[in-house]
Amino acid sequence: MQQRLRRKARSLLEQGQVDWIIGFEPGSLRFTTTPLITKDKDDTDRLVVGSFIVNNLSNFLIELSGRVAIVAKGCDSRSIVSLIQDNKVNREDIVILGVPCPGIIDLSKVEGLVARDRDEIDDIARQDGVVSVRVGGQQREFPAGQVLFDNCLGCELPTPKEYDILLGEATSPIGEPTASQETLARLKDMPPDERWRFWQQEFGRCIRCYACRNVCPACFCKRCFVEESEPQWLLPMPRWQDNLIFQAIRNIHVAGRCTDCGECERACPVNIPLRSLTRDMYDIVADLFQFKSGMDIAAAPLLTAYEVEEAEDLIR
Amino acid sequence: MAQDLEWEPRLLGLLCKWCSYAGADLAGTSRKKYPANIRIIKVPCSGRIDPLFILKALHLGFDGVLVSGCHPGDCHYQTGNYRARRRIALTKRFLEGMGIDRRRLQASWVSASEGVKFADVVSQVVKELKEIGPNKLFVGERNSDATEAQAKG
Amino acid sequence: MAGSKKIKKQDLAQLLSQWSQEFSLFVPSRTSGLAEMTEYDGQDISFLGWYRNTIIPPKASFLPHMEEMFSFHRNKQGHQLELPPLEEQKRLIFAIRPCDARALTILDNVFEDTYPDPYYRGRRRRAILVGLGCTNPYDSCFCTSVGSGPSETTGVDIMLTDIGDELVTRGTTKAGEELIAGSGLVKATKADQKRAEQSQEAARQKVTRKVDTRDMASRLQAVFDDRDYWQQIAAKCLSCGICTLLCPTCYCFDINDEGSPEKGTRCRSLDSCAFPVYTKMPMENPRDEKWRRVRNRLCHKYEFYPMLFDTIACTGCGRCIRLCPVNWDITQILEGVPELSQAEGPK
Amino acid sequence: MTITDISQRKRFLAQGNVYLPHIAVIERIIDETPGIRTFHFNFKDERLRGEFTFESGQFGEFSVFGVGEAPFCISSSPTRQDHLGFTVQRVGRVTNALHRLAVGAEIGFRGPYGNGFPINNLEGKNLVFVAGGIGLAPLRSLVWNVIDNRAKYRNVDIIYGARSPADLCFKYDLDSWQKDKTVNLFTTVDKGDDKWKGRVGFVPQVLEGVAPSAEGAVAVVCGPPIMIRFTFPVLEKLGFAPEQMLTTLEKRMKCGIGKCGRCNIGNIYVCRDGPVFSYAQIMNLVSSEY
Repeated sequence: MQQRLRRKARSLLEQGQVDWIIGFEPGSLRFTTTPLITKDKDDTDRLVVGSFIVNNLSNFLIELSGRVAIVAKGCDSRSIVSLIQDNKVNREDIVILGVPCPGIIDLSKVEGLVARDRDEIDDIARQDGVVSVRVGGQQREFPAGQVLFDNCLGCELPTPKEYDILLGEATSPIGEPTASQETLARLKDMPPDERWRFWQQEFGRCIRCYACRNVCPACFCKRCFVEESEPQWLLPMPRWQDNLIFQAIRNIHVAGRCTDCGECERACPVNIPLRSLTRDMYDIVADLFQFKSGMDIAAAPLLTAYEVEEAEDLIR
Repeated sequence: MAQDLEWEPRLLGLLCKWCSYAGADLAGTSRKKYPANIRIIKVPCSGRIDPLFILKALHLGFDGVLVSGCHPGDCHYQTGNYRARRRIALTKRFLEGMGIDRRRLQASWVSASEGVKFADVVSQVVKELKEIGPNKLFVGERNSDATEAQAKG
Repeated sequence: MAGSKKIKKQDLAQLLSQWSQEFSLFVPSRTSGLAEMTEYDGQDISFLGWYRNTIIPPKASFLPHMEEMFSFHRNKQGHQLELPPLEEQKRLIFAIRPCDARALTILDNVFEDTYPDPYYRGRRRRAILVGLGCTNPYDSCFCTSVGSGPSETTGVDIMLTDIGDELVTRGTTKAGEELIAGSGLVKATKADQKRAEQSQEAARQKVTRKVDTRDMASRLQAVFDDRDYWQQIAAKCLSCGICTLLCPTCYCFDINDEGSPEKGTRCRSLDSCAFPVYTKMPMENPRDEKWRRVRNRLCHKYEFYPMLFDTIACTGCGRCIRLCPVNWDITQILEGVPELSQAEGPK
Repeated sequence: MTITDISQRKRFLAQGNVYLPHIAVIERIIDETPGIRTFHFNFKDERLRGEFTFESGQFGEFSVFGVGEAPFCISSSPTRQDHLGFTVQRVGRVTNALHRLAVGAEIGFRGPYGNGFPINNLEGKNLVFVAGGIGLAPLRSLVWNVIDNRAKYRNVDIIYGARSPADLCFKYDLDSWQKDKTVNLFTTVDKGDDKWKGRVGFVPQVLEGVAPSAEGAVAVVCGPPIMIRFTFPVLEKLGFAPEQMLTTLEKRMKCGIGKCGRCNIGNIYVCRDGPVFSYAQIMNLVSSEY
């Protein structure tokens, strides 16, 4: 798949079909990849795919001008579709290089399981449903369901539906939706007061680095409400109240665009379980409006559309 | 405890100027009695309401927020209230998921001629807010100052 | 310099309890997977097992993410200002890593310069830093490339070296020596000291990430105006604040009022040069473009700050590399800054 | 880069804390244009009233409590100690709040900060002041300073312009400078109206027409960035060397004392090392982000 990707990317650039390639190249740390954004055909030799291509690259589409070929996993393709629905990018300007994805390995889970940091692990290899981890000469095996990102476990679209070139065979979902939302389920069981205290505590840690917002392909506003100064809705300093409101409103603003790709939670340096919010919103949107973000390129964006009769029971 | 007995909920009404605001006016001019707990902000359309307004109101210490617009099909701008409905519905559910009592965010359709309905809605909402008690969601460490000041004002 | 002493790891809890009588004592702790320095609870020294470094740098003890500068209220006489109460107890930061301790000396330059900063200085001057040399540096650490190392003592009052079951302690300042002298530790033997040296050397060898920082200021200056170069470097940056807010040497801050004219506080909070609003003025913004911000961050550390204080404002802790959501690796970027041609020469 | 005596600047710290403002009272409010106001203020602390000094071109951090702080240059002249003044265009959060204040309201003030104009170096020189819009605020301080010590300086030309007659600031100053036979004032607007009988044209063009001699002269330029960019080349054409051109830069200076980081141009902090720079200095800055 990797070879095919490199050949394809090179020829797209060579033939002038695209101006940019967005993909992954090996990262500077063990088991990491990093976004490769290039115009140079020789760079395409560094393109990789695999179990560690974490980033949702669709984020970079709106920054580039010209035609762009982009490597997209299933979830990324949904974000791209969502951007197209919102008229942030033109379908004609993008070449989607679809990558069927059986799930991405969550290094923090592996680290937890073997009680070692990433750089102390010698090797991580995946063979279908089993991930073997070699630490200090010892080989340990884990079912994929234990080491993949939570959002991958509940993945609804492992193989992109919208693509120009599909690199590889379609793959089926992991299908462990319950495991994908354990924190959320735990929260749902709490009384509301306790839930609120939970979030109060979690957002007490927030340092307002805005990584959650900046990695998010659905957060594309040129100017975020949190940066408005007249009126100043929120203080620009990390009080838990302001942190919480920021995140709640961010989630509401991206409702119907958020594909539950999990990037916000992954990027958070202080481990706030943000996916429990995004997932909740995702489910609410599906439940109330039977809408799934980025699944149907012909659908109108959730918050610009309506049905004459819906959600009436919430209104007096 | 004496304070608790005296406590009266503070409700923020975000009312569409084409219907509910006029409805509130009508309730007033026709001397229909309803609780004085509501403070009203006139908005050009219920579709103008960013959920941010709602959370900010709770942050400032309001005990509840009532969003009110035109009945489905009657929007002055054709579709504003339909869009508002989507937004309000998912905001209500989402905030509930975070631990905010669903009764703190209320929505209604009140036309310009429904002064009676407006009074009823406000009475109902205030009654519910009394049941759940004061909003202490954002009280705690520092920001409480702002909330206190608001509560006094 | 007095001779080294040592302490058994199993006796450490006792020593810390003793110290916590005199100091408000901070040790590494981990909650929800977030490692930071928190107040010692009187018993938990499990960090000796897992601690490599914290995510929140110890600078937060001196330059917190947010702090109250003063409060104000209005009465009949007008506005009254009130400074927050001074902390009575001295602070002791235990097991600070050499990179982070040295980073504080970099902050000192800024906060002591011209107009001394009363808040930072107040806390800093009343603190004791007990360093713990690294034995297991991360693969993202590059301290040895920026004039530091895993057992560097700049900034610390006491340096600890892990030799297995015991910690060899050495006072590196007068305050540190006095504290050790009063703590009833036993003398380290020649053999202990030998083992400490070996441990330090071994750690040094483990720092494998290298970057050549010679002539870096001149090299950066030479490419400074090459817009294409910076655009390429900045391409994958997300403009989030992780690398700056969690950098032990970044100090940029913002000042904001909270409350109302009647009653409120003026607060300082950390800010980041990665944010467009950081430099935004009502009419224009000198660093609206991402590449300008990325350039400023890198050049501030490796060109501008050295021009002012003659040292690189980076201690190689590697946090920005480990925590970056897109793996924007400062060492790779530095490696890639073009060498000076013969003609240009070091300036 | 010359930094004027810092210890002199540090004299006015409240309680020794550099971030603690002095409380000052608004004594007078003058509407300059629909969006620009000048505030006269004085300190509540009697002693400070007597002792406070500053130099033309220096700035302060002014605050509205509960809203925030922002930097403004002091627009009054150190030679006229009866009041202190600053001039504010309504553009953001703090400036809006300032515009809502009435006489008698209290504000916070920290300062003075920055280097100010090198007034001693101007002695014995021909002076050319070039200003646009609210850019006259810092220059006005210097102009009055010069007029009050008129014998120390030679020829004085003032070229001032604004977008329209309504946008001209300090009209009362313009009137008195017009009458003052010891200075030459050239006022211009980009676009006139029915009543306007004066010059019409952009400031750099008017400057070119006035064509002051560069011989033994110093030009002091302040205005919107676009005006500054077009003015320097005109001055160069007139024979001014970069050392003979001064300007003051505007940045988002939050702390005012070179710590918060955001006003840097390369290794220079505009708040601490400026805001007054010669064009020669600006040309040598590491970065072109000014």
